[in-house]
Amino acid sequence: MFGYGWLVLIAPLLGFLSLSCLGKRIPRSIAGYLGCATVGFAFFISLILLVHLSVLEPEERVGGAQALYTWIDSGQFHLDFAILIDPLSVFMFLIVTGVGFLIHVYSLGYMEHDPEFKRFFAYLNLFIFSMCVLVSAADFFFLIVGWALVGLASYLLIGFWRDKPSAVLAARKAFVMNVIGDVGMLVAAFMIFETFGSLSYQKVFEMAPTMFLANDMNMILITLFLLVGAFAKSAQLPLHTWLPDAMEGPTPVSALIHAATMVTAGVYLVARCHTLFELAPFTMYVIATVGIITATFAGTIAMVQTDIKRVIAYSTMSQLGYMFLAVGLGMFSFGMFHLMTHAFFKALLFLGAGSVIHSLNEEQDIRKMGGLAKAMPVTYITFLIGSLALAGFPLTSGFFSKEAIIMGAYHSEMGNILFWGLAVFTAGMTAFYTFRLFFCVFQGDLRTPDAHPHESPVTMTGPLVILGFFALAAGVLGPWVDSFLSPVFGGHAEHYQDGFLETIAVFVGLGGIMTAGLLYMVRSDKIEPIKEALAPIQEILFHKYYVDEIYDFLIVKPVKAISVFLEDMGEKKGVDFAVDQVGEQVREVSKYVSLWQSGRIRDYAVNMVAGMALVLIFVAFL
Amino acid sequence: MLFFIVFIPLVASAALWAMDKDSVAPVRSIALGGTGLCLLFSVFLLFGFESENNGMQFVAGLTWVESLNINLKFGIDGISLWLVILTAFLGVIAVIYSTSQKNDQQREFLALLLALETGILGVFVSLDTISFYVFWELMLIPSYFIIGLWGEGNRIYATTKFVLFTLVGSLLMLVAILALTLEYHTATHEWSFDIDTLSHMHLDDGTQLWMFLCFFLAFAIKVPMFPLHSWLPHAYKSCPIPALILITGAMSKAGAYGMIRFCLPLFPSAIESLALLIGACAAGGMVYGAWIAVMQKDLKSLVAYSSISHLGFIVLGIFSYNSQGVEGSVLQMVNHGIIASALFIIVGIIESKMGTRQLDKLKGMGTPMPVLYGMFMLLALAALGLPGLNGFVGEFLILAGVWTSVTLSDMAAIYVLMGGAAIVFASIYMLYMFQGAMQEKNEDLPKDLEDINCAQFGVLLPACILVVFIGLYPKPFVDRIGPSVDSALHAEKTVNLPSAEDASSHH
Amino acid sequence: MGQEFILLVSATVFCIGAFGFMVRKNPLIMFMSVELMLNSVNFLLIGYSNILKSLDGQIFALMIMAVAAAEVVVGLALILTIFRTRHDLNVDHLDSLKG
Amino acid sequence: MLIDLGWFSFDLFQITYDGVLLAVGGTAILAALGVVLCSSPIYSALYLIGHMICLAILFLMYGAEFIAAVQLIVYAGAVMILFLFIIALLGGKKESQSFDFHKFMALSFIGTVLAELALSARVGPTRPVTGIFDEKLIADVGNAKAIGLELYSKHLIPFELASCLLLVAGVGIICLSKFTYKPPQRRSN
Repeated sequence: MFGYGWLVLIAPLLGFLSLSCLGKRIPRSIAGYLGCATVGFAFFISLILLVHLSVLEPEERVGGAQALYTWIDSGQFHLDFAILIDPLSVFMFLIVTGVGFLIHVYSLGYMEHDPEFKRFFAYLNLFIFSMCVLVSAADFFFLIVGWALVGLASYLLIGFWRDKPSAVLAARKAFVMNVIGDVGMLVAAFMIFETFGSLSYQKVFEMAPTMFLANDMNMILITLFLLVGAFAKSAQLPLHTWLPDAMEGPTPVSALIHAATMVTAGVYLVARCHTLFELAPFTMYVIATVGIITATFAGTIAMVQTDIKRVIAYSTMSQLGYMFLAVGLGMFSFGMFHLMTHAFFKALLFLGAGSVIHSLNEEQDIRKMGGLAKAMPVTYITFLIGSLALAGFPLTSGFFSKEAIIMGAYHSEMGNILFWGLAVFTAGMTAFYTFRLFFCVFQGDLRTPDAHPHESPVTMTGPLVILGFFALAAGVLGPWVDSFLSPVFGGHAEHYQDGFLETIAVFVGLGGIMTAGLLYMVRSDKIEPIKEALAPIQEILFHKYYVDEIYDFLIVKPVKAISVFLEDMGEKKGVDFAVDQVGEQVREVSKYVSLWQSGRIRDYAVNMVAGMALVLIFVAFL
Repeated sequence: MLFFIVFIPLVASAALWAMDKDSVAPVRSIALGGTGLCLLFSVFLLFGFESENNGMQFVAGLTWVESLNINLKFGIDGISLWLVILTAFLGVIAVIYSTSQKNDQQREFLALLLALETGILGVFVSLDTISFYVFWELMLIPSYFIIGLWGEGNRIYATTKFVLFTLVGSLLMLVAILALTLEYHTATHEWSFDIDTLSHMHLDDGTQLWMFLCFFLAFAIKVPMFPLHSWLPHAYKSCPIPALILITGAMSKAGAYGMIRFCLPLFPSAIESLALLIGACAAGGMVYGAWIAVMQKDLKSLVAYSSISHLGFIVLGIFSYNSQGVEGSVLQMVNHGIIASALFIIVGIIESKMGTRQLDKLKGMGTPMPVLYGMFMLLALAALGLPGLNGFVGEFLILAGVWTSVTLSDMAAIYVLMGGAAIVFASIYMLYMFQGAMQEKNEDLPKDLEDINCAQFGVLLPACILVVFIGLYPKPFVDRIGPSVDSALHAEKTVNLPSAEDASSHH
Repeated sequence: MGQEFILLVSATVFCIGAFGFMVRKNPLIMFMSVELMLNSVNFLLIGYSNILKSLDGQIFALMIMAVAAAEVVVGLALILTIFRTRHDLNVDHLDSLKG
Repeated sequence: MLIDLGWFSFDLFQITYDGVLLAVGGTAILAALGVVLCSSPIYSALYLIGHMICLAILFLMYGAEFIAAVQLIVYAGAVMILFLFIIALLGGKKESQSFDFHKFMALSFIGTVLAELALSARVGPTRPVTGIFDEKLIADVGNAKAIGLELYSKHLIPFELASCLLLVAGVGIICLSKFTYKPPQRRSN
């Protein structure tokens, strides 16, 4: 039915292969356009798929798995390499290739002066390919393949500036965290295979409701292990520490991978496996709880960070928390909707930040910025749009998606006042830190006098404008998203209307913006004492609750220490020693045995006679 | 055909001894010709091989000792097919790589290398226990001299330990081989050393247990499996890289191959009773090796410890005793052979370029050497089991096999989680290695540092291609392995020992 | 006085010889002890050749004598050489094969 | 010559023969003891000569005239003279004797062996080896010629080998005495 679906995958793959293997033969000028073109082509195909799907009856939209070739056939383990074209995957295709395309274009300008321009585009293409594999996988195996490949691409791009030790470190951290997630997924896949005898989505999702009642132990375990992967990829507590560090990568990468697409894979996973998760309400509750806690946790940290990209990174974590809250509460299409709007406005914010950084010659500290509004009008306006959307300002896209989630946090089946309260509180914080950032960067006076900020080239501002448009207007797509995805989720998510709660949420958001304005626009001495009073809290928040340090102390150091210990005690003093001792002891014993060989003829004679006596005894008596 | 494959390297080796000591070019061309021809023939095997046939193919025999019915009988099935090709392939790589290095006694070195290749190939194709044993020992002798004469560091200690260790195991195996045939003789009053014939013999549980232990010890030492691995780090650290390609790539597989060829069909009940224990050792070895590798500074010993970890996977897969696990193990043997030997080549290249292989003295080689950077990355990723590359296929099948295994069922979940931990550790140490050597900025790099040359590229390229190909399309490999594994797992016991009534009627 | 006599005498002499070889330190006396043992065997052979009515025993005895003569000659030469190099006749001091 | 005393009859010739046999055998044993127990090699050598003469007599009594002669000529004559020469050359130092554990061991083992050998004296006559002991022939040609006939017909090859052995021994001693011997360096440990 969708026989051309594989074109989405093949285009970026070809781009990656040609850029990486034929590196020297492709001129630099073409390389960038080639990278963009492949993704653009993939986006085009995705659009065709969208149209194709839209003209079908809703019932026919699901289940279009397309086997490309038999990957393995071992015992009862049979696996095809198949791609699944259904509304959910096409929805993700659109976001990935669409935002991806814009960011590719943006990178043309951003990375213009980088000596390793081609390698960058090769990696970006690899990422798009991997992400497409992830979302189009028709079974858990290729889900894991895509899952790990995006982790790889993320690793490569975080560590793109390989001369920087901090980037190398951050890349490694991200990869290892992701591998932990992969292993969780792997275990889940084994459990699924053992339980259902198949890894294909279609079979598993068909069999699961008929085989298990809600909260069956099997289902809970499977979903929890899937969740390990999801949490690692989406930087949820406690596997979140890699995401802020991942900002070491080039800014377009942060926009594409660590805001718009890859980190949302966890949400996608939960949405994709909603059949399984719905059978495990316990896990759903875990998801919602972890989601809202992460949202609050990251929001508090974001309030005090000074690195422009880190603020946005923590905000990403926080927004991902919202998405998990949504899917955890069973509002899958809202989660996906927020995923989409978030992809727009967060990519926009990152790209805007990139534009700022670019013009200030790699300066990332917001305390040294300010007053850029005049120098960079396009960036200024688009960034404002992004900030408003993120803060959930009414009628922007973020408002619609976030509002739906906050309402659901109270009204949905598992929702309660605590979820709602934290969600609203976080919304307030979001508004606060977003505008703190905004005001610090664009308002006031320039705090580094020797900088000469300038507007970025059109390759960079163009994507900003387009994304700005979507960040502003994508809110109207909400109902469409819901109806488009409903065949996958088997129904519409209920949109709860509650004017009172809605008003509170809006006002909390506005309050956040106002507070930021008060604190950072109006410089008054009255604020100083408050700041001083809050200094200890700020200290904790600035150090991100010391999670990195705790992990370092609890996990990294012991792992290294045990490794050294094992080599020392296990190898040198253990296994080696034991084996060497066998030899040593033989030698030691032989030292005594060799005394028997005294070298004196008479002793030998005695031995001989003794032997003779023994033989004679043997002959005579036995 | 198989006779050619096995003995061509030996003939070439003999020819090398006959060569003039100083003639470099003819020595190289003979060595290269011998291994190349061997590879050519073994690739032909691929075309003649019937993938549906689960029996032995290309069987060829030669009577050796007639009165005891000992034959020099060769044949391959899906399991040994890939290992033979792998060995022939690695043989060519090793010879190419060693000719690109300076070596005073190249003639002797190459001759021993070729003899080693014959030994390994012979092990993989032997269908007769005695000839298996002979080739098994034949592997040992050249490697003893290679490590002892061309090694580095504490080479005498290393080689002595290696040889003594393996010898203990193989002598136990000889005892078991003879006992096995005696059992057969008691049952049927005929002599046979044929593996196929013997594996149809029914053995009682106690006999199975001790014979299994004898065989298993020999193989476990050769693999080597934790905690019998003590020789490996020393031997690998000392061994010159070209020989290491064969030793790590092919010879260590001989142990695992032996487990599949002997232990699985011959001693099913012993496996059932001991699988949990062996699984615990193997799983422990995975984590142990990986964990130690995390803090290794010497690249060679890092890869050595990572080998211990990966070989733990292989053994675990074998003793999951179901088709996925064993097929995964066979595939992983091939994978590990490719990856580990390629990694060792890279370590060798790094050492020759920088004069050191200590991780804390290496830095930032990626910038002047983009090709090596890319290849190193690909191989490191394959080694850490990145999905889409070959390492993952094997690990996935193995762990899937373990998870669904009947023999390991009590502990399966724990073993799989340990495997997961090993994968996580693998990502840590592989990245330490790759990033430590290739990334960051280094002002002290030699000015004339150049990227790898054509020969080195040519050596690494096939490995890279295979890494990707097996990762993307393992079906042709698994299809050929599958039927043979099934027949090894379900050996029919048709030859019965005399039961109690028969025994009493003899008196 | 049949074969018991022969056996007893020869056994006794043999044992005396062996004893002497074991306890004496002078190589000359040790050689003599060896001669004693050889002679005891000779006696046995001769005695039984008489009892069994066979000449083979005597032939054997002859051979033994030839061998003994050769052995004595070489042995004494060795003793002489050793003495020349070490100026010492105590065999206990000749222990360079000590393990 | 049978002497019949009614209650006790015996063959006088036989008893004399046995008596001589006993006496000579006892002397031989005593001489052997003397060889072993004398502290000075010169006495040992003399005792050994005595022992050999006793044996020669015994050989005679068992009807091996030729061997007896050879015993006297080769052993008591040549070999023992050689011994005496060497003793004269090296000086017949006494050796200090002490009773130590070694001797005790030797004694006990010898005791065991002797006891066992003595036990073997109780066995019955063994099965004769198939030899031709033609008493008529010996009576005709004499012991020496009979041995010669045997030796040069049936046992020719061993005989020649024995002569080879003697030749080798001769060459060997020349080598030993002609070329000086340099002791090798002792191992360091």
